[in-house]
Amino acid sequence: MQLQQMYQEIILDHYKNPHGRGLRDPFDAESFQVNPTCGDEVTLRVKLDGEIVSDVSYDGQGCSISQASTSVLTDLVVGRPVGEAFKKMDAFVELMQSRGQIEPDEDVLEDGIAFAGVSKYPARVKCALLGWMAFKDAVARSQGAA
Amino acid sequence: MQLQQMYQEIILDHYKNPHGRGLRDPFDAESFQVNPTCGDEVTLRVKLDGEIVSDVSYDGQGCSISQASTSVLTDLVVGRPVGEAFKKMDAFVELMQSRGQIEPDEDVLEDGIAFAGVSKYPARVKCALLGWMAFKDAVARSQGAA
Amino acid sequence: MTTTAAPLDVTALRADFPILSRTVRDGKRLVYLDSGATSQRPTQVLDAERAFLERHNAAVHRGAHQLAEEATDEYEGARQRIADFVGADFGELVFTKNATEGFNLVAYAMGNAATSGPEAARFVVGPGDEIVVTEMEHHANLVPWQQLAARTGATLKWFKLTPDGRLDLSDVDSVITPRTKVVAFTHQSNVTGVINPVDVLVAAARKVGALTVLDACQSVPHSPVNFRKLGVDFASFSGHKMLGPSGIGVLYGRRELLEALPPFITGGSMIELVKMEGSTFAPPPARFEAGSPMTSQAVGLGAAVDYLSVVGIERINAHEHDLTVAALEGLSSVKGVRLIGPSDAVNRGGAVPFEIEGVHPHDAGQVLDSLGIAVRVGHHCAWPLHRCLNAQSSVRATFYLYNTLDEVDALVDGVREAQKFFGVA
Amino acid sequence: MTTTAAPLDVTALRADFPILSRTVRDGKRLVYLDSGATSQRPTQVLDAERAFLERHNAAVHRGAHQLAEEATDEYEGARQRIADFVGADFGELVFTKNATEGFNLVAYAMGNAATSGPEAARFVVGPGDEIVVTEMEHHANLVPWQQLAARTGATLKWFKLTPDGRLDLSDVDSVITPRTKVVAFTHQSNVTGVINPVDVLVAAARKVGALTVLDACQSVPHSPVNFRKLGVDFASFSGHKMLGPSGIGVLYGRRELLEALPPFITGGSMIELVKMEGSTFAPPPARFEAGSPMTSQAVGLGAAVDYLSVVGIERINAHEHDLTVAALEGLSSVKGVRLIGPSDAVNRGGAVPFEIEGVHPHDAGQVLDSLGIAVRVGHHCAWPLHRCLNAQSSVRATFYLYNTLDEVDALVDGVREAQKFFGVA
Ligand SMILES: Cc1ncc(COP(=O)(O)O)c(C=O)c1O
Ligand SMILES: Cc1ncc(COP(=O)(O)O)c(C=O)c1O
Repeated sequence: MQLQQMYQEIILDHYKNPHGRGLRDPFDAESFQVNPTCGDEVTLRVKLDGEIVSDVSYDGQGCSISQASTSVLTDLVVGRPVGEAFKKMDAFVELMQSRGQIEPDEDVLEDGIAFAGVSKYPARVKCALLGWMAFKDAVARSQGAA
Repeated sequence: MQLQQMYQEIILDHYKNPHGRGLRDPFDAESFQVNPTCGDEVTLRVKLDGEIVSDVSYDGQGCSISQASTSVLTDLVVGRPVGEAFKKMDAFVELMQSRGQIEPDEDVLEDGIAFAGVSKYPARVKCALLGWMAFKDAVARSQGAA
Repeated sequence: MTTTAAPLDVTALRADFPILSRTVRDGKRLVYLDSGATSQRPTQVLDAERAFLERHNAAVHRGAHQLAEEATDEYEGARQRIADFVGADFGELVFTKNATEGFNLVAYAMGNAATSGPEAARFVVGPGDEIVVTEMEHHANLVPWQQLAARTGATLKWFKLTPDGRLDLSDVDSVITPRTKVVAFTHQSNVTGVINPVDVLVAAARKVGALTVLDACQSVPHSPVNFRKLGVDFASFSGHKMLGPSGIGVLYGRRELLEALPPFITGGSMIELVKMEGSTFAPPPARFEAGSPMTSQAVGLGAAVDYLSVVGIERINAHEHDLTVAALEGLSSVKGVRLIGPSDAVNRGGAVPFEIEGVHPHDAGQVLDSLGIAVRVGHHCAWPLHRCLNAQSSVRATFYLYNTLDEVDALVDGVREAQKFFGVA
Repeated sequence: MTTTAAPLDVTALRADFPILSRTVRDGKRLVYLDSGATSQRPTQVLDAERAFLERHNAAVHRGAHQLAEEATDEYEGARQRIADFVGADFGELVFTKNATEGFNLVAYAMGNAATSGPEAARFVVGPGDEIVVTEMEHHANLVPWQQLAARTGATLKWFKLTPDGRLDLSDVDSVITPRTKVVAFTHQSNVTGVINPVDVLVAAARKVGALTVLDACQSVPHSPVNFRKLGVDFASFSGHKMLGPSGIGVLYGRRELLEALPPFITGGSMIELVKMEGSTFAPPPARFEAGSPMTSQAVGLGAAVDYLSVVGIERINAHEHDLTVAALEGLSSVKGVRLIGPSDAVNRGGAVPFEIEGVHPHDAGQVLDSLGIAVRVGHHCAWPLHRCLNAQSSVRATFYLYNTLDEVDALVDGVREAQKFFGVA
């Protein structure tokens, strides 16, 4: 069954045991993003410590893909400088838009490489990017506010 | 050539020597009608004498079909009671919408029977009816005004 | 229209739909349960459109040459057959690009009434006036009214839903009042299949002199509909949901209303006289069909209506009812499945939405897709309805004449498969 | 796009167009000189649309199943190819039902700006503001602006024509002033073929901060057009005039403008969030594509653009130029024929309108039709232009890649025939 290709164990693990879930204080900015086709939504908060992403907390309703990718996101960006976090985001976005044509770099994306299979399903790419869009927006807001 | 079927001699005669053409006073009501596809237009005046259509005068720009049918119209209605004129109109409209399937009654339509061939060309039906629509409208106006 | 009670010969019908014999996802046979979103097209419709394009294509209403005559005849002939199919007169049908345009046409034309002549006065809306919709509406029959209200200062009001997803009509007179100018509502919900009591709403609207606008997108393709008998003022539906082409919809308007309604989209073919200083407009339906129309699409929709008539719309309706009953039964037998909307098939068309505990609709849809089963997941352009029924989104199966009981079984099996895959059963 | 100078192999091309081999009026071969109204479709376009419908048809952007994915890919892939064809980015093209809808979209969206957010402020028009058009416009790019002016209290102004039918640009600055909000004008006249100096008008509009709206209906099908290079803000054209399906048009808008422009038609697929109390909208192009789109038609238009690219749009343009020169020469050699518009082929596309002294255009068209020659008669949705050029109406021949010099000869012979029939020669 092709399904396993998409729903890698790693994804299902993050889905069942999401990292960093729940909205926390303090935070610098919050972003609410919604996927207009399916109604999935995420509210995501960012706390910056100078250039460092010191916390990402989130809540929302969504499918396994959107929930797992947001969980992976927290692993990838928390504790890292914003610039590095954005590089990871770019790599993840590129992977998701690759239609399975890119070999992801585990050094950069860690558990994120599990989403390579998802990129073959264009309708799910938006799911995988939902949390990342919120992250991008929240960072922009916190920097705009700063 | 099919063309002769449509452009009967009678039609071409009326086109070249239209009856009753030119706008005349006195009149009870006037109607301006236009064919929006080709821009053809007619201004038509009606003078009623009680129930009798005592004069129809008109001017306009149009193709042979619209000009000839308005000329035939004056022959058919002037001097007749409105009711009879409208019966002739109904017969003419029915003929024009018949797609060549009706055998016209010469007693009723006189020269109007020459338009039987035109009814096979749906795009020209509006041309043939332009003057008649003006007549109908002008009579309605003159009666509304009375 | 055939009224014989003989059941459909679905196997024979399916042969008319080329796409149904294709496979998906590594050789799975296609189980297409997404006709509520868009239907598939029979060869008869494809052939009719192609024959038109290979033989008669030309600009309609504009040329004096033979092709133009033939094209006009085909285009207007289709209008006549479609009018017959829905109980309307020839001049009461306007071709639009989809049903959505139809609702917008009425809403914008009403907005234009304020700057039009006195015959349009009955359509004017403004502060103090009320526009009534329902929480069950597809966004297509909701957002245009929100926007009209926002543009004109009118107030939007709505009927709420009962917990099982029917219209709460317990207090009609407090919703539809003498201030109401329009009541816009759906004939049949695209999510739950719920069929609304058109008579009740039309009567209430008439009592206060309000216009009615019916969303007939999900009723016309699946059941015998006669707009004249229903007594609605306007109605809109789409070709692509009834075996016809995409890119064509139909707006019905009572003759007297269309005659007084100001234009919406303006341009060629809808005018009477054009001067630089201003223009006057043609009578309906031309007034509402600016620009080159959906010619071959009208011809295709005419062929679709012919096809539905030959098969028999009552028989199609009965067949879909059987499938709906089977789906409701099958799905409610699966532990962890929550049906959204009514749990029975009374006053309900062939749409069955549901949730699976512990499996997000998008994930459920993915598992079904991997089995070749095409359903829709999400809010199906009816977000407020989902909120009312406490669902963030849903999985929706919809049926049409070409679906079979086998396919319903495949759906139910697929749901169990999804539960297994996500470890919730 | 092929840029080779080799002439077209018209005989080979014609074989791609099934309708061209039919006969009309008792066995006359069809001479189709009405492509300015609508073009014919090659088998390649018909096949592409049919293949889509038989294999991939589904609701786009809405489903998570394989067909929906494939349909979305085909639909958006077509958008990309069409964007490449006209020098635009993917997100700058909106699919409409025809070019007419495109002009209305911009005009209505500007009208909606008054009740939209601050980012839409640049689009607001009202009393004191001016909207500029030309006397050469097709009604599609004239009436919507008249209506916008009437709705908002803005003033409509226009460029006049010179006696030979070109834009009178002798006093641009008195027409386009700091009060001007929009300048809407055609790239190429559908009546006279006159090509307007886009650069002059764009420069004048930019100087005063006015938006430009280009009618590209007659340029995109017949010549290489690059909207980015032209520097216009918006442009609209139709599929059916460029070998594509009816029922689809394209609106181009500069990204930055589309992003700020309020929606026009509202409903499903163009929203971000919908609550009963109000809604928010998706980014472009989705914001402007409410409802189920013209899916198979977009695919067909994509195939049309492929076809034009393979043949080579410059070669098509050169071929049409030759036909135009021949027609102008042939017709002016006939005594009693008056050419309308320029008598030469400089800055002019393949449209040749004329009058025959003593033979009304409708009658002339009828004679030509009886010979199998399809032309258009009337005002061709450009009534003001005809008034300016002292013609009540005209006979118009228009050319496309599949027309031949033989057909031009047939036209000229037909004109003589008409004179003979009506006894004026
Ligand atoms: C110059 C021009 N503008 C606008 C239009 C309108 O295009 P459509 O009727 O496809 O909307 C046409 C064709 O009819 C045209 O030739
Ligand atoms: C009930 C209902 N109303 C309106 C629509 C909108 O129809 P369309 O998208 O064809 O305009 C649909 C389908 O999407 C529908 O199911």
